Amino acid sequence: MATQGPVIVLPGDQIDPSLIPSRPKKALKLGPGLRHIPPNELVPTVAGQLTTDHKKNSIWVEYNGGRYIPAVGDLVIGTVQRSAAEYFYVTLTDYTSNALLPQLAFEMATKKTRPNLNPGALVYARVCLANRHMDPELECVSPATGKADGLGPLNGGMLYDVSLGLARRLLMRKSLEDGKVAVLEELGAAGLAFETAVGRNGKVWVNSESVKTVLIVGRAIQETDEKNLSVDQQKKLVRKLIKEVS
Amino acid sequence: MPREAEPSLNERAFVVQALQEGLRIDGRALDQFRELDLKFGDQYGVADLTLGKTRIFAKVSAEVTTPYTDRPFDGIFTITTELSPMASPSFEVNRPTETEIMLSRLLEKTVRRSNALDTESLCLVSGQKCWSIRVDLHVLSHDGNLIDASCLAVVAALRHFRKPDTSIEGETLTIYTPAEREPVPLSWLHSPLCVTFSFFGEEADIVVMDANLLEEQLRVTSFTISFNKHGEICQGAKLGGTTVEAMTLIKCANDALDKVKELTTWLDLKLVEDSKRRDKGGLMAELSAENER
Amino acid sequence: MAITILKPLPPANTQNAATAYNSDSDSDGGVDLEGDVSMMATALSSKPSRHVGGKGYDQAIVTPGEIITEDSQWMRGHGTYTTPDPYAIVASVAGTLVKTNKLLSVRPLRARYTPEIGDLVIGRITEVQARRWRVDVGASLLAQLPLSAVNLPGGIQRRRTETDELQIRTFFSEGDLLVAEVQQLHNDGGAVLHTRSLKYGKLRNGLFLAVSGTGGGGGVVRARRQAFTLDAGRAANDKIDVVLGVNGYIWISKHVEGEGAAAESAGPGITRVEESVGLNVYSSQNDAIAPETMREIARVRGVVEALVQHGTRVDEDTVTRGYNEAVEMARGDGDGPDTLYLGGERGKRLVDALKGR
Amino acid sequence: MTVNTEPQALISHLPKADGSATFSYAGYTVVGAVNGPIEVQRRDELPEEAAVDVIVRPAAGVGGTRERHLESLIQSTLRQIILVNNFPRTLIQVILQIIVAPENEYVNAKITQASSNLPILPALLQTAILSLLSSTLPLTATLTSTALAIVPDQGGSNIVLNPTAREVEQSQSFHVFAFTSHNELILAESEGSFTMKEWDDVYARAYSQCCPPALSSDNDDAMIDDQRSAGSDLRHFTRSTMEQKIVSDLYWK
Amino acid sequence: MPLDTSSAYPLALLRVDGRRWNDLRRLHAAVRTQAAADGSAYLEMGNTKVMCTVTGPSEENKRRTAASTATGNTGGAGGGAGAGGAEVAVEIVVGGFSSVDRKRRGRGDKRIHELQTTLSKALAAALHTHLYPRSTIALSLHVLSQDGSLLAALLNASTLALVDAGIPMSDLPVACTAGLTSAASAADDPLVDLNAQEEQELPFLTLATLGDTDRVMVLVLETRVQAARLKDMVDLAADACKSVHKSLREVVRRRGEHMVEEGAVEKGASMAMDMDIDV
Repeated sequence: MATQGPVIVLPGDQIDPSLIPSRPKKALKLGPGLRHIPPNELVPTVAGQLTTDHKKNSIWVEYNGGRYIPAVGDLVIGTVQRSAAEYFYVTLTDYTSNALLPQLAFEMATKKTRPNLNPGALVYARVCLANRHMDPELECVSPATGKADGLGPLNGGMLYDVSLGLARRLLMRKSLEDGKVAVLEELGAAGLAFETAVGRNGKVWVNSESVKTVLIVGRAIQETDEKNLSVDQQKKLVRKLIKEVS
Repeated sequence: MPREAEPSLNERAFVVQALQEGLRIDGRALDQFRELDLKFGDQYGVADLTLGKTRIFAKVSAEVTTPYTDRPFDGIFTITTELSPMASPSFEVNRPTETEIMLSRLLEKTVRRSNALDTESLCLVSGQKCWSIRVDLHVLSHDGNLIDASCLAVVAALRHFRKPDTSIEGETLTIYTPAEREPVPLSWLHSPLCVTFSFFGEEADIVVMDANLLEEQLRVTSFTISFNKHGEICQGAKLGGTTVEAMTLIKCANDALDKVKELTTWLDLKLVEDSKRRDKGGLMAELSAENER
Repeated sequence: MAITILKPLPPANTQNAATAYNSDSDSDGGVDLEGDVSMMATALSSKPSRHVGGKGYDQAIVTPGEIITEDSQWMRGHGTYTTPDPYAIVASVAGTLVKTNKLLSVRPLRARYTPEIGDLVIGRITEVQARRWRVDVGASLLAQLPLSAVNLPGGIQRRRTETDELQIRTFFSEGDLLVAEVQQLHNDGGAVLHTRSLKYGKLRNGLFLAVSGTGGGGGVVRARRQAFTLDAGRAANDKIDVVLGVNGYIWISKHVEGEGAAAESAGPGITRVEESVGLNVYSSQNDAIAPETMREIARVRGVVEALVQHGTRVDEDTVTRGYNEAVEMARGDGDGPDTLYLGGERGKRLVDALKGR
Repeated sequence: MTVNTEPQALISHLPKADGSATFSYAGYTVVGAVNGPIEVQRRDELPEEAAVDVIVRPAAGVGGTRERHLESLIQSTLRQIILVNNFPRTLIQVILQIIVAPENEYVNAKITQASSNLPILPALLQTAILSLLSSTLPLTATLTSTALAIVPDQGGSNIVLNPTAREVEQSQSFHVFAFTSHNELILAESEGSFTMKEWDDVYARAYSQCCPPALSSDNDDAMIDDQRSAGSDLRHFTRSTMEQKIVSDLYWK
Repeated sequence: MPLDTSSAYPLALLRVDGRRWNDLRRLHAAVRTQAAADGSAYLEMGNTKVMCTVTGPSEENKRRTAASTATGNTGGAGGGAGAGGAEVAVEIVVGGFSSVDRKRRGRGDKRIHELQTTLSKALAAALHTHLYPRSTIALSLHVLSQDGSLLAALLNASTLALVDAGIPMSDLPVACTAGLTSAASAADDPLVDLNAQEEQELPFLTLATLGDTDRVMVLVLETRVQAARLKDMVDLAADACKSVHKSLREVVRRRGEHMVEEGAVEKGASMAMDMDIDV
């Protein structure tokens, strides 16, 4: 069996042992979509492409779609539902139970100077506790440095829904090379001034001085997502949108 | 069931701000409908309508039953709209929400009360036998404007429907199976369609057609008006919400009429296309039947 | 076309016949527009008719939607709102106009109770939570009574312990009545109560009565003193405590020396409070009440109801005088001093007598 | 007399649901949607696992006992393959909307049919599994289901795979089987009168239909032309459908 | 169906009950009819008779009744859990004895549900609900007798009861019906305030406005009518609403004056004149 083509797995499939990276000394890292059945069986739980990174000695199943399930370290955009004595209750996806955001988990927050977030406010936060038996917990400050690092309330702008796959690609360190998303760079290069925040939970927040800019950016992102556009097509789309408006 | 999710403050503010500049989030003009598509099933009376991300499935069925005692000369005509969690997890089976009741009332008024279907023609033997025509409406995907889309789907399905042919000889009523005789269309009098206007702004002076779910959640009030292409209003409903200038409503009515004419033409075309497609199928079937012989 | 068929008028005041309402005046506030209103009669001048006094009415009452002034030097107060263009202050409730310096407000004819800091209120516990009670005081939101805002047995300075939290129901439980003071208001108008004084706390040995809130139409008004003791005429030591909650809830009870709200007049110092917070403060058990006392409690209740029904304010003065008048009336009538009934004509006579003075 | 139409499916076509699929085969068309894990009502909450809620809705008429029966069968089957332990105190909602059911051309349809519950079960299960795959909820395995009837035939009897509505009516007994992708039997429902021997035969036939020998990727085409079974290989169909979807989703890879 | 109205009307220009085209029926109303409620009213429009009581605004315990509710969202603020303002819950009970056919209407009746939703949404927009976050204003309406213009009568009664309860509102919501003597020809006279018989036979609409402006709160048209006639009907109904507004305001004013006379309310400061002096 040749390894050049993508390996597509379905739940319950057997994984060819030759595909599992085996660097001695380093522990094998399991990513999403895989289940380890002791002693040494690996079984996929979702349908997707089996992907390995031999350098990091890791293996996971790449897929798109479904509902966001919180994982520690993810950056997410949530909506405040209500606030109680010590927590804000925040929704990450519709119809799921709320995540907890401690009122003191903000930069410079003390008992006296805690932020006042109204119901309906948006926050950019990091998941710091995710556990199947407990509601997820969020933070808007790095516990190590005490700095916000861009996390916190998001004011103004517009929130767009995208697929989980695109959110992941937008958050990649090299989103152009690895994720093949060029829209944001292209829009920026076309002279539009805007800021964005991407939540791993399938949300993209776009803000700009100009309403039109927000709309263009939003539509470019959503169209890239819905129509599975390649880098070239994305560039074309951006040119088209900019032409349409100007 | 989980509560319906509400848009964030940022979205609320931005959508309204954009509308004030005459812009919609999805780039449409204020009076522009989303992309419409209509597919008929292989069976008669099945319509699958998509309006942007809203998708409605309507199925018409008929059976012979006894008429209501107080209306011996009329057949029975019902439209059932039960929203399942497929449309949104906040809908619960057997517990009608306000959305569902309002949708069912508007369809009732638009299609049934306006006598679009001649119920007297459904009578077979007065007081004893009549047709019961039933439309089941299923919302497969809910992204706003259920009312206009549902009305279009219901009318399309009813116009597409064929009921089994019947004949009466003396006292005996014969109902032919589809294999015996080609079914016949319903006695359809006119095609009423709904157009819903959504209003924004504190003075409700921004008027938008075919609102999507987000816009529906943020509008200050709405006005649904039903027309047939002959220019008759079949129903009009602005049920509360922020007040609107009377003149604006009159203007909406005029715009709605134009839109209904446009939609009716579109629907007629779709029905013609489908009957052509079927005719081809019919011819093919005949040929193959001949081959077998 | 001169033919106009008028419909017969219905008997007047049908809905009040049973309650012996004053039937000679137009007391139900109704208006009969005799015959038909012709459309032509109403010239369609929409703006001017919105102005107060624009039609030459008695200018005492404003109704919602009426423009009070278009002069921008005035500031809007309660019961009004402003329109930006053209600037106007418009009434949002029906009532009478109040001017305080440059502030215009409308005093509603009637409204639900709106808490203010310092109000003495009577409330009913509706819910017990971890460290607080939720209390119905007749306002738009339930009031809160934190565990930390009540006196606990064993002295005022005692620390609240976890045991107290667990035993929260032994102090107040659902359905208990209490008298308290509004200590603090939240942004949304919700009140926080406290009972940290001997004059506040659980109520017993008496009778609860609710009259519609402040404003008009009768009811309790904010006064110098909301709680007082009546001398129930016949027996010298027979006294009755009356607590008029500003929220329209009233408590009438047997007087117990050194206890209850009426002890306000006795004015115990802080130190005495500490000593006297005994266990029986949170008792829900009534003391023995003599039938005579019960009868006088019922009489006071009749007086208050008559006052309310005939649209008279309820305060210490009216209740005291009304009570004395009622005793006189009972004595004067042939029915004997035990007659308590103050409904119907008797109630009207009572109130007329009070007003006549 | 088997319906030999090829199965067809659309995956993730309902934009608002977490997972969705439309599946057509043997005259049935079913639309499925999956939402989850979402908030569960207190009374349905399970402390150690996700509650699985299955809703089956008929194309015409309101659901009744027939639908409730199907729901309970599907629910207990799906619970076995969804990793419910991963999401305690949540709800996984599976909604199956019947769009087309085959009609008997020789009888005038009634809105509420009194006929058997079972014939539609394979189509519902197949739609449910595709919708679950689309929703990316973790599963232990996929499943394949098939329906068979024993139809009397000139004194003897015949096993018919995916019988038509008419054949179901004429049959002595009717059977539905479902197997996981690990070739384990997960559901067996039968109605009518049959002998143990007959059941064994039907089971063997269903097993060979649902659990074809594992194929290597080199001879995909040969597999389809295989004459061994009359019906389509649904396990292979599920795989190829998902492969297409994944390749299109991961076009950027 | 015997077309009494349309056959008789052209001859005498009088309607079945003897009214001219622009005559409203006798409007009788009373406020504060039930002492126990926070606000109450009784209203008759001809033989349509309804009663309304208001409870609240008060914080309701979780238990929700069959009533329809609407949350006022003013100025786009709000969101979240009921932060927008008070909820307006409306419950309508139609007495089985209220109409000739004595038909029993169950709680599941969609028409009643539609009326409830319409009222609650209309009133939520007129009331200053933002002053009462997290509370509920509950209206209970009882229909004692039906003779046409039911929705209009229900809304007018609600208005009076809400004024009596002292709940702030932008203006008085008022409603009336208007119809056409015949749907077919364009030359027919329009009519106002239809009774049940006229409603059965003629196309008509119910219109509610906020105060005596031309701003429409509710428009309900349930019969087929030529598009060109909509404007006439709306115009006429809006004029009729102005008359109703005048009457309702008079009811409130009389009630208030009566209370001032009895001394229950302190006299208010006088207005226009002495304000000028202040300036």
